[in-house]
Amino acid sequence: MEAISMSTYIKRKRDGRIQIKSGNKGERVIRWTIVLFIVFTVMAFMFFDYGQLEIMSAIVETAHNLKIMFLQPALSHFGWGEAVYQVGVTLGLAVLSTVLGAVIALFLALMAATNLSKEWISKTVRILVAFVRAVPTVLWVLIFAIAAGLGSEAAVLGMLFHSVAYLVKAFSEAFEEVDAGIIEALRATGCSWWHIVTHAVLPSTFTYLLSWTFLRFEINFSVAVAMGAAAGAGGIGYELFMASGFYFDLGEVGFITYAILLIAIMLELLSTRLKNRYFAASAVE
Amino acid sequence: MNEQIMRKRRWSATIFLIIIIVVTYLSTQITNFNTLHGIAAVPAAMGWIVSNLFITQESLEQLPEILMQLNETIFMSIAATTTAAVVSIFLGLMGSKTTKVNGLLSGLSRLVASASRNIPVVAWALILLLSFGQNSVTGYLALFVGTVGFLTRAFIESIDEASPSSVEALTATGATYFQIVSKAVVPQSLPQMISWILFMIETNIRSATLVGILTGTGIGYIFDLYYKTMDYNTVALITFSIVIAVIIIELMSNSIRKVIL
Amino acid sequence: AGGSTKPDDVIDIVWYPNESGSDMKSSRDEIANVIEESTGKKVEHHLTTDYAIAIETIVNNNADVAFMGAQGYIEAHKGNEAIKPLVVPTGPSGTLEDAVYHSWLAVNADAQETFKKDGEFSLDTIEGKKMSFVSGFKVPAADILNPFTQQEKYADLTEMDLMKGGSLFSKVLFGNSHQGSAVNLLKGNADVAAFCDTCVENYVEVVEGKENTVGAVYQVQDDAAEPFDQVTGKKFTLMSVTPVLNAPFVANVDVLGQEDLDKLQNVFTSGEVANNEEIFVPEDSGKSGLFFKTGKERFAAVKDSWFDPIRDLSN
Amino acid sequence: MSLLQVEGMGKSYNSETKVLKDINFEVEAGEFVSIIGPSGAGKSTLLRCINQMVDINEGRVLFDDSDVGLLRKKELRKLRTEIGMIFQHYNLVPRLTVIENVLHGRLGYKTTMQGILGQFTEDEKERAFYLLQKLGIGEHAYKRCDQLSGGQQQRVGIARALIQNPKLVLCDEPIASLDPNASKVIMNHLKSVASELNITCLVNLHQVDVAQEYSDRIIGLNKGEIVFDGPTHRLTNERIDSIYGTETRELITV
Amino acid sequence: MSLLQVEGMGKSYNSETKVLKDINFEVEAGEFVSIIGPSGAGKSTLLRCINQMVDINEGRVLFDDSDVGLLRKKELRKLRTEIGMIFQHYNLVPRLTVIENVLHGRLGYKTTMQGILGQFTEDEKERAFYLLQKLGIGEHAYKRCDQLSGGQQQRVGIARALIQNPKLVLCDEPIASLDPNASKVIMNHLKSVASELNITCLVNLHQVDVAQEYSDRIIGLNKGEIVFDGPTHRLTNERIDSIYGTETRELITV
Ligand SMILES: Nc1ncnc2c1ncn2[C@@H]1O[C@H](COP(=O)(O)OP(=O)(O)OP(=O)(O)O)[C@@H](O)[C@H]1O
Ligand SMILES: Nc1ncnc2c1ncn2[C@@H]1O[C@H](COP(=O)(O)OP(=O)(O)OP(=O)(O)O)[C@@H](O)[C@H]1O
Ligand SMILES: [Mg+2]
Ligand SMILES: [Mg+2]
Ligand SMILES: O=P([O-])([O-])[O-]
Repeated sequence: MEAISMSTYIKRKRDGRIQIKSGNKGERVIRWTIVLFIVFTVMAFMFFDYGQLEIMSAIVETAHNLKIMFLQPALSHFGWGEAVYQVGVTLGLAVLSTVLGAVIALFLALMAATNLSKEWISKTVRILVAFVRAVPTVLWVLIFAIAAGLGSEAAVLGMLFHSVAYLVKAFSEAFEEVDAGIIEALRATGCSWWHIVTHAVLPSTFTYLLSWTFLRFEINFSVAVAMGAAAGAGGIGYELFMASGFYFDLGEVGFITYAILLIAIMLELLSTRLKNRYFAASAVE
Repeated sequence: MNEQIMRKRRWSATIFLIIIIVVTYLSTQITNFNTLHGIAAVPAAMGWIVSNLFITQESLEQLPEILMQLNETIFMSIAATTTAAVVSIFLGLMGSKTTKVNGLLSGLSRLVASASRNIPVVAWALILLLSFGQNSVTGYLALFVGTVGFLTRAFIESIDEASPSSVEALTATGATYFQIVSKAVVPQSLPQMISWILFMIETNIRSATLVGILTGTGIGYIFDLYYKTMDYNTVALITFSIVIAVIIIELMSNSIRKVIL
Repeated sequence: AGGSTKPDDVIDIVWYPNESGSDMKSSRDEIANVIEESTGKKVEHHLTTDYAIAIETIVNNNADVAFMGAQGYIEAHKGNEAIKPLVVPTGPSGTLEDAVYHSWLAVNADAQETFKKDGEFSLDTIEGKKMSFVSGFKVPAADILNPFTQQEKYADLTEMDLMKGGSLFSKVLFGNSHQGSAVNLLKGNADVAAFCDTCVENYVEVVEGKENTVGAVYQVQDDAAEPFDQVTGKKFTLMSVTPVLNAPFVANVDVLGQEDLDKLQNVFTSGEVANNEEIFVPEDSGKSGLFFKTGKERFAAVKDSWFDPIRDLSN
Repeated sequence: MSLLQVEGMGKSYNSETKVLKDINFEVEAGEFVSIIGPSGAGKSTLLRCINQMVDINEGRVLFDDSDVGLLRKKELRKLRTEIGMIFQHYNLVPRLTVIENVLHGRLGYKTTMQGILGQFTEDEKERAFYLLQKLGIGEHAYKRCDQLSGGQQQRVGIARALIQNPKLVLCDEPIASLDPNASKVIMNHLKSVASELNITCLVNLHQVDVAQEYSDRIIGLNKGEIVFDGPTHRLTNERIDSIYGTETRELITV
Repeated sequence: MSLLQVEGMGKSYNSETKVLKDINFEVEAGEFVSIIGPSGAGKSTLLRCINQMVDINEGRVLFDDSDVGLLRKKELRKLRTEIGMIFQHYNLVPRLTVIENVLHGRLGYKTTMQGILGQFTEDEKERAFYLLQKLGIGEHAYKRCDQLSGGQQQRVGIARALIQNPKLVLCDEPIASLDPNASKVIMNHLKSVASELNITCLVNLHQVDVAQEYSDRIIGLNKGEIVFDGPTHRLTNERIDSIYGTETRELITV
């Protein structure tokens, strides 16, 4: 056929069939990554220590538990006022670690952004931050709980560590996306470094910083719940831990879960609202 | 009039700042946060860490055991993430504007995602612990549920980002729904999705430590054990192993990301 | 809160997980009242989920007073000389003679035969079983290790091996509190459980044999509070009973100051406190609280050396 | 009988405004017809109604004598394989190779499973190469589409439409995103497709001069109504004015 | 004495290739000089060497008789206030208002603290409005810059440069992103700035015809070397060829 003689560009597989994939590196890496995911998952299921687990009865029991939790939520060990107060404590922990974290992260991120900082400073901050991020938050909180003693200070400090690490990464990436031309233009007028930061970098990235901070606030709320449960940081998480780990009171677990869910969804809606309302322009850009 | 716009902007900035300060102040009150103590605690804590959290020869003897548990935790995180990803792909396809089948399923998938994401992973761990007991499966399931929520949201975004124009083009050639999904949507969003999965594996290893503390499995369990017996040298070793593992996985994910994105 | 070692106008008290439940709230608050009245300072409670945090908090000068186990006190004193015992609740005699509680190893009553050798309970039988401890910190290690380390197979067995499971026990669970450990047993998650008498006496009654003796059978009361409400009517038998010195209130002199320490010791040991029904709850009142009044229980001041028997045990 | 008959077609996306009103025209096999009109006139909508990418509200469209509005799902897919479509923004899958994108045109002929597994026959692949060669982009067959220039991408789009073996090709502003040179290449290709393969072309265009140069016949659309329909030579300046509104002609024909 | 003297200047970003080689020229106060040359010739680099946005490797640049290469940080900031710069992509802060962007030109005169707090004097603000008015965009002073057209944004860029009270303005392809109309407006403004305010202009341009229309003198750059330097009327077609390489002229002057 005419086509064959013409098509000098056709690549064939070993079996003589025409190839249609480009076979580039990206494609191969994707394929291998997926294969590895599957292999590891199968291995994981083989290695699991199932103990004396009876899956069927466990599932039935879970279903039963979930039914009690979500259909008969009740408070038995503390009242409504206390519940609101404990949620407040958890929110408070989240606010403190987020606000302090954002302030500290702002300065560190300026040091970490490659377009605003010297290379070695930026590298140092990045390595430090990568290390801090790699330690699970609960370990930070537990370590601080021992080192700084019980109380909100330990919880806030522990959560702060991670918030800072997370936000430094997010903030510095936002800073790095600032148009190099703008920075050049201000530099050319004879501006100092702080002028460039306050008049070009911050105004250009402000809404991003805010929306990252709010996202972190959402995360910190659930972290605060976790720290209450796993590290005795107080708040609704501690009550959740007591209800499930000490009293085995499913109704109360259910109630607390509803309370957490409610707050979390409210925060999520709020952040979407904020974004759409005030930051819409930024998204388009 | 225009001066007014500027002034109004400055005003709203000031009000915003005041709100933040007030909320922060209220938070210090309700949580009993003592700022001075908080600041003083940092050097004190650092001092404690330096003088207690170091690895000794003796603690190194525990390394094989620690690595075994770390291994279990890593595998658990991977399994939870990949299996959750499979579920999330379907939820994501149903939830995305580009590929949704109908409004009802789309709403349902978003609801499932939102609920499972917003109930914190600790709550899931505690709930599942009651019936599944102290067991890897408990940890696995707790991570699984949270991951489904997160990945579904991420996948919906990735699929929405994949341009609807090629979906339109394939519809016009007479392709079926699943053909369109596999030929137009998946190729465009797969790299993004894999990137999210890698991110979630990292996150889950960290969460697995927390879940392990609560459910008595994997590296979290062994951390808790040594922590509770105040064997801080081994605690340091465990922490260090986790850090190394997380950093290695992060580096690997980053290099994969670099190639595929 | 502390941080510095100067006395301030707040007294921070740390409670173990066992005493952090809401059924002890009235006792905790009453103790706070007593302290506030005698020192004029405000009291802040710190409830915990974890023994180590509780101990380290007072060791690192971040609390003034703690109510902790004898073992915990010894650890704390080792970490910081300034930790001093304040008072210990006495036994029914009203003296320190019987100021002990009992650490139990218990098994389900139905399954007790599997733990007997020649008709007697034998620790040898717990090999390969599922074990529930209170926490990694509270292991009746000496009791269990003794019979086994004599065997060649287990010569190198350490406390840590016990807790990790897999070596002597097929599986180890932690209840996080004495109550939790007992419930692990009664729900069937564990074959053997370690917990103590005073921590569960609010929930169970003896139905067979003499209290605090091997072989005694206890049953969970029908109206037991959580977490025992799920296992009402269940029975367990004691296979080993070890007396343990009563848990002390301890204070950090550096943080609290000697003056307040003396004040507290005075008021705690007073007859007024001994007759305070929120603190020493009459046994037949049906209420729950920190301590029960069966005889002449009261607080008595103790010296550090009083704890020496426990020090000897763990060495 | 005409290949395509549109009878009294009306369309509205919402209840307020009618985007298309009482559209009537016929297209013979092999004709090259351009549709011109101001932005928002309904040109894109008109094309999409023909292959039922959007549902029509009134009237009917007959393609090859069958009423496309009455077709069931499977028949509709069948119909779409016979109508190729070319888009302003090419609408290729950017991460896939050129050849893969071209082969997407065959999906309509496959079962779902065959399509997902990408089981294309050797004949189909050879045909794809033949078309790419003919359109002058054979050498790029294994490149990813996002590495091609706009003009090259549009040729991939044309190949994807042609491999369907369509009877009709609908082109929605195929050259609006291209520079003059590339536009010329694309229009020449479309023209030769129409004449050599005897495929009917229905092309939306913004550029009146291009429409005049290439088409046999022009349809002028304004506010959802056909205001001109006739052979190209009858499109006078006055008629152009009536299509676009008087003032605008200068701007448009520049 | 000339305002600007460039003596034997050489520049390379990496050790392999020299971007600029032995550049020598002088510019008198009030001159309007265009620099033309093919892409990659080093035009942008040349401008950036003058106000030390990049360091030079060889030779020296004298501005107002001081060697810019020897200046310390503070003196360098001072120098930069005397040299305005205008960019192809305007380089405004998009989220801020026009007037805020213009006032950025005064930051070089402020202490760090004054700058951070945005303390501008009334005089400065009035001058900013005066300049905006003169450039015909006074009415947009309170708009955000991303709401302006390209031509308007470039005028904001010019105002930002002028409020510095510069002796010299460096313009790096100020009209390359603009349509012909806007280009004309911008070039006229630049020209009138040069003559009315007696500010020297050094303008990189791609369009030879524009350079010829507006400048007193043209410098031709090719591969980092000056291949032409003379009054505009002496730039013959052959010389243009030698600047751009023979074949390309047609393309460029279109
Ligand atoms: N999916 C849709 N939903 C609602 N309204 C639509 C939709 N698509 C188009 N319209 C509206 O229908 C009208 C006609 O649009 P259409 O895209 O067909 O015009 P057009 O002639 O192709 O314009 P252009 O030259 O800009 O492409 C416009 O008013 C448009 O706003
Ligand atoms: N920051 C840099 N680092 C390394 N090389 C650079 C840098 N900037 C420019 N170059 C190189 O220097 C040479 C000259 O670049 P320059 O931008 O000065 O050219 P130009 O004449 O302005 O070109 P154009 O007309 O495209 O703007 C080019 O080869 C370019 O690749
Ligand atoms: Mg259109
Ligand atoms: Mg340039
Ligand atoms: O209160 P305990 O010390 O017995 O756990």
